Amino acid sequence: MSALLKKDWFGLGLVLIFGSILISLFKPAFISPFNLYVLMLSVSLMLVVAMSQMIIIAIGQMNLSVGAIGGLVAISFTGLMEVYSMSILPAVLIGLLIGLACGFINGYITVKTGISAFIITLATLYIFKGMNLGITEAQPFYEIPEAVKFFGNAKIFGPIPYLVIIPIIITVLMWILMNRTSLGRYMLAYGNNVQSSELIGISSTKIVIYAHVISGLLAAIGGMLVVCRLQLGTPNIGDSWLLPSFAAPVIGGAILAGGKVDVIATAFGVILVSIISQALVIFKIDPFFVQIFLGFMILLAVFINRYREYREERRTKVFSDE
Amino acid sequence: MSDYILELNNITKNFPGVKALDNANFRLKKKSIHALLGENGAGKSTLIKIITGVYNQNEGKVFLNNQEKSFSSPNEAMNAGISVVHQERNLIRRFSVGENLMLTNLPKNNLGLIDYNTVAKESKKWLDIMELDIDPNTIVSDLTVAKMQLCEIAKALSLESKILLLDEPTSSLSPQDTKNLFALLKRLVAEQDVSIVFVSHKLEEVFEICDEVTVLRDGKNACESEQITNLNRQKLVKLMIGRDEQIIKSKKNIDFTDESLLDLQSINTDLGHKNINLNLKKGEILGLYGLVGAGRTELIKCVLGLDKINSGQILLNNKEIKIKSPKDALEKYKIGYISEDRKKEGLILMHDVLSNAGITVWSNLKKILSFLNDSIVYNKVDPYVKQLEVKTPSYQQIVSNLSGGNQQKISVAKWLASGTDILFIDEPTVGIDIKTKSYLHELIIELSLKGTSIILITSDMPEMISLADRIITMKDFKVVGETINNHNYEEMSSSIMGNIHE
Amino acid sequence: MNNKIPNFVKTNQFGLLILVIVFICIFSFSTDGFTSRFNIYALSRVVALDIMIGLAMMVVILTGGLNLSLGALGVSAAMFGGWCMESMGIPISITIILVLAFGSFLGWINGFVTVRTGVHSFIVTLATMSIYFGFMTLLTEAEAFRKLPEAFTDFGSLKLFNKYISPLLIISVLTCFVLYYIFKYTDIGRKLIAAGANPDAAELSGISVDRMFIYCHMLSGFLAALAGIMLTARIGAAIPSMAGHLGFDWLLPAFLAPVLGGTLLSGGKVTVFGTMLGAILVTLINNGLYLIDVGEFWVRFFLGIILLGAVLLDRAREYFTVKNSIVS
Amino acid sequence: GHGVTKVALVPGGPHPYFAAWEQAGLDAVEDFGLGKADYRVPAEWDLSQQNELIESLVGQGYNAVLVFPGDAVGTNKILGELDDAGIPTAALAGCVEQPTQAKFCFGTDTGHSAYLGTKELIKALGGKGKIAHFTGFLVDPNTTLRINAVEQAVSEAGGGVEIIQVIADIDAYEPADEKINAFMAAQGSEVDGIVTTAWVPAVVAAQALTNMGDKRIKMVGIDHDEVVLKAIKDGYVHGTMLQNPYGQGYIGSYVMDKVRQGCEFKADAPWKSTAQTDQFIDSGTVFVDISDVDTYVMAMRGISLEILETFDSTYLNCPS
Ligand SMILES: Nc1ncnc2c1ncn2[C@@H]1O[C@H](COP(=O)(O)OP(=O)(O)OP(=O)(O)O)[C@@H](O)[C@H]1O
Ligand SMILES: Nc1ncnc2c1ncn2[C@@H]1O[C@H](COP(=O)(O)OP(=O)(O)OP(=O)(O)O)[C@@H](O)[C@H]1O
Ligand SMILES: [Mg+2]
Ligand SMILES: [Mg+2]
Repeated sequence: MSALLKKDWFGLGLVLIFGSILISLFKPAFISPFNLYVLMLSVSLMLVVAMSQMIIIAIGQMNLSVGAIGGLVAISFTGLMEVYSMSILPAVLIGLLIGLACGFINGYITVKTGISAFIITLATLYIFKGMNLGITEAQPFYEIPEAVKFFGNAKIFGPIPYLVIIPIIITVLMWILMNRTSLGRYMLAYGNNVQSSELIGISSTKIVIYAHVISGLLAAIGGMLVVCRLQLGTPNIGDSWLLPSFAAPVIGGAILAGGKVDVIATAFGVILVSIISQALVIFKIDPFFVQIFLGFMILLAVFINRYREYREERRTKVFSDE
Repeated sequence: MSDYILELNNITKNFPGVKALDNANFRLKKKSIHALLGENGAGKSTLIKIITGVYNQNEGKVFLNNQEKSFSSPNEAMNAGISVVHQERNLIRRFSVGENLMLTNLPKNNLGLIDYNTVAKESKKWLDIMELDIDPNTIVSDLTVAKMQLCEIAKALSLESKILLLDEPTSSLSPQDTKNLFALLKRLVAEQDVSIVFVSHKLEEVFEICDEVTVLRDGKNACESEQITNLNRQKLVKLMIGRDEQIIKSKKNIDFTDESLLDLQSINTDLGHKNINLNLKKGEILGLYGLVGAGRTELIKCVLGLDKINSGQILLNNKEIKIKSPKDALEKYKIGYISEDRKKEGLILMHDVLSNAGITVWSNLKKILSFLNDSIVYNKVDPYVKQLEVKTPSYQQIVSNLSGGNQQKISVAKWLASGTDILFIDEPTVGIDIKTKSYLHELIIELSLKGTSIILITSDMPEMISLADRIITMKDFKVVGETINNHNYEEMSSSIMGNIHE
Repeated sequence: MNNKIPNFVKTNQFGLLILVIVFICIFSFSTDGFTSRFNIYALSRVVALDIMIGLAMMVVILTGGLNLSLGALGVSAAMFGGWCMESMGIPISITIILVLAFGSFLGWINGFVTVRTGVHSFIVTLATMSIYFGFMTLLTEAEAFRKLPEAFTDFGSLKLFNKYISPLLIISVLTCFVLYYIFKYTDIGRKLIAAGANPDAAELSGISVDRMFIYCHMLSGFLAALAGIMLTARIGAAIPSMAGHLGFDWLLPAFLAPVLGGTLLSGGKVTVFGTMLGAILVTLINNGLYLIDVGEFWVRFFLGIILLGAVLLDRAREYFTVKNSIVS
Repeated sequence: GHGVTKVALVPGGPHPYFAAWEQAGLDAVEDFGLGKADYRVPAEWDLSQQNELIESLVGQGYNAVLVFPGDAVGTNKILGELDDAGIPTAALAGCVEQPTQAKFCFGTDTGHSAYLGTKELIKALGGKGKIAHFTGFLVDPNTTLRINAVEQAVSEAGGGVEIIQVIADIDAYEPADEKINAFMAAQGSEVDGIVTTAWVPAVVAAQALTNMGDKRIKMVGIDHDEVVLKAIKDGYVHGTMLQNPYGQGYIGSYVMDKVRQGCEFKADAPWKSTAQTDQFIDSGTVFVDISDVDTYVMAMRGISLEILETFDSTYLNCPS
């Protein structure tokens, strides 16, 4: 039990359970199958995005370009299918390749120049988003194959959407990566202390590039999943990812300075944010009050979760010392 | 063919503004324990980092088993059979002890995933060899400094390399831990043909286990592979610092019946201190002795208001005071604290020498509208920095670029400058070369003669006995004994150890 | 050898200054409108605001934290100012004081919650961003204040120095000098920096770190409010959407300027003039790209490329100067 | 003696709504002999970016600017400065609030359009039912106008119609998708009609209804996104309130040229009034449902030609 108490996801889990019970007591519609379906959909999309940011937080950096990569891949994916009539599989592969390339660029420049990833990804954010706008001139692509649309909408059993499969697989893989593979452990070690891990013999180049490549791939997957969901490829995909991508891991106890992330707690963070924003709709909060409530709910959730580690967390910085 | 396993010829290494090594030579014989000595900043750690591929030398050659080698990364050195304990702690603080020990070679199961049971088992083996009673699943950040250092050594041993480089491995170990370690090292040399490079500022240790000595002075060789049998302490000191060592003893007459300046009365703390009673007289050096983890540092931190005091009183000049924070302590009560952990708590590594040395005096020096410029600060701190002979190219040098010992001097200098009435000094000479150490000792005595009252925490028994007027022994967060110091090493040490092992 | 290269050349500011000059040259030769009076005047106003926003973020980055609520806070303060002047009829000078106090107060809330709860400033300001902006929208019902005193709005369109420069730029530059003075020549400024660099060491050296962090947040609120007032004067009205939804439009410029300017994201290092030069550089490039007519849809792309080039060049400069300062 | 007219058509930011302006400008150059009529898009949807772009356009020699106001109030300042520099301007597609230096506003009365759309919805519902309103950013003053207009239309319908929920701040696809679907899950069975008064919510709500296969809920959208039009054809969306972007760009460019040639607006010009301005010309707002969704382009063109033909005689006094 005390071991359980120490886990980052435990407090959040409690918040989630009690929160859900409370909401469904007032609004039974909350646990209706359709609502669960909607909840799962929004969770699955954000999950991939949060993981994409989480892995960069693990190595003590930030990736401001997640949304831009997602958007670029989303419109490339749909553009290839609409303009070049490409079939789905090659389009997906090229989409992944673009994500990989974007991530590689981020990682390579960061590690080779020693400039903070924050700055590099701020620049590449403009570059990737700029390419997106330059290519599309702000026009969406509409011609989405039926199979893609189906994947974005269909349910497997009961309220469970197909779309949730990939995010679940990704979450499991991420858990294994961060907890059971040397690569993941080295990433965390690197995030903990760059100098020490270099002295131990961990290669920064490898770690940083891998992390960014994985982040790019996940952002790419996120972008394509959103296309499945929205059934159109708009250039705006990814624009609203930045803050949620940080919020979920941080609510899940991640330390932005690096070296501490928790996959399960991050997933819980995503669910929490989704439930809060859904609750605001379900309770018919006056639109003028929505933002205020949202702010207080986030603070409240974090307070409850953080209470036990309150002193340790006191002066953690956003960025690690370089 | 020579029988040197490791050979460095004419190594030169430049850093911006500093020439850390200047045509230095170093030869390590097989199956020997070779001491690498020198003052702070002499270039010892730099040499070790060149061997292990952390830095590349500007000039000179490295031979390993008579073959020229140049490692471009620590990994390559490790694979070539060199393991190292660096002067700085290099454990991953949020990982478990076991995982840290196995980190470079994490055991995998059939699926290629890390097998944490094996991690625990394997690492336990090395902890046992070190006679360390730590659960491999403990998170490193929960360990004491000493335990961390021991873990780090265990980690180096676990690579089973033939060459072991130890850069001040004993700096925060207790005498007992040090003894155990030495026995182990001797066994490794005898049974497994390991060759060891040993860096330390504690000369007794050097005489205890080393057979050859190389001394660096300002990056140059002061002597090279000298047999230990040809040397004695005086000679060694002279090689290192260019003059003889001065032994200082505090000779004062403290009237212990005087009113005390600072009085702790039955203090109980959140951290577990029980009924602590302590008093400090004016101008006294009060020693706080105890094995690592006795709760001395914690007690001081509670007094400074960083942790909670549950009951009891603190009296200053017989008036009860409540210290809310170190700021309070410094500004209201003129009490200062020199931390034992200079990197984390003592210094702002990324800032320059001047702002580190001046941080405690800013408040006092500020002019109208809180105006303060560099020259005001400089004038105030320069005498102290000079007095401690801090080796730095300029006041604008970033502190993290100074050698460990010089960093320590800065963290002492800033408190000297602040001119407090009461100073808590925690492990002031960890990693400090003997020359500076005697300066520091002189300084501490001089301070107390001028009327500053000092509580001195040190785990270095000789240091304690030469400096303190009165020694209080702590164990398990309790005071277990109090002795007036007669500066006789044998008598005092047996009486203190007697207190501890009662 | 050590003194061959003056210290200033080794700094990031020098690199930025060179870049700014280079871009000014490029744009003046390759475009028609760049040096026109209208364009320079317009540039001076944009730069003024970007500097102020950048400074407001910089002083929180100093603590190793972030202030995501910057835009929301600035707009809230500006709306408060609009309300004071339009609805309450409070004189301009008093309004400005009230607005700055209000901004500092909102900053104080950020700082206080961060320090007292130990929740990360990232999350705290994420939440207060929502809260401030929500209250602002609620209370104003998204109505703009546009009947502001003429003396106030005229100030925003005043043209100085032969009609080349906006007085807003002068305010920003003055603010830079004041901040530079504070950080370089005052006790309190030094303490802010020390607390940001290593809170533990600063605390043990007798600095009240919590108080310093709160000061930083208050200063951030103050500067954001000042930026809000300046923007109000420039637009001639206090508008809820003037920094976009939730004040987001301010965030990227807020990061760009200090980060380009060499402010260390992990805290403990500020470069006031670096931030100023960073803001100037970004604004120049943006303006130049519009003038060169690369096709607006590609403006962002080229902005990114140039930014990347700029930081890489700066790194090369650093490498070069360090290499040349090694003793021989 | 005024030189050639170089018009810049500046939208609020990158957005598909404005795409038609580009061709409209080119056609205007061709048809009316302007020097230039270029579609210039701010790199971001952000008032200061728009201001920066407009400021730089002056440097590039444009001498007339048609602008979709990034903010109904905030854009006025720059319009005033352009006026000082002798550059005529007009608000296109959306209006700026008076007092303003913009010569006129040519576009859609956003409030009125929302009002008409809601009326259509109520008609489709047979005068009673529960409706929801999805709209854009609250801080956009147009959003408040729309919320009020929808309320007014509902109150005029007597007691039969009720607004059960207003969801705002959903001008991005992903939050819109999340909130609209959450709404469908919670209130989908209660609600009878949906009115959307911003582009993104219209697209997302149309998509949601299509995905659910729900033809019971009546929805009236806005604008001409393909998703909305297709949903109308497929019967999932009742109709949409169309605007006339091509006509705005085409006629707007023409009028700017006239103004630069010295034409003045007649003192007795038949301006319309809106909540924001009383120098408004309607570029045409039409409601389109399944019956005319295929032919709306023709209808729009008809409206445009009609406005153009009578424009000189109705609004302008030109020097001979
Ligand atoms: N990364 C660096 N950058 C600049 N100068 C450095 C760097 N590392 C070491 N130095 C300088 O090189 C010299 C030698 O330092 P080194 O750490 O080798 O000394 P040391 O003999 O290990 O001293 P100590 O006993 O204090 O550990 C010192 O003057 C130090 O300031
Ligand atoms: N029984 C114990 N169980 C767990 N942790 C302990 C125990 N005793 C001490 N510690 C920890 O050991 C660390 C060292 O304590 P402290 O620094 O007060 O010892 P000290 O007497 O000052 O020794 P030194 O300064 O020589 O390391 C502290 O972090 C304390 O929390
Ligand atoms: Mg050393
Ligand atoms: Mg201690």
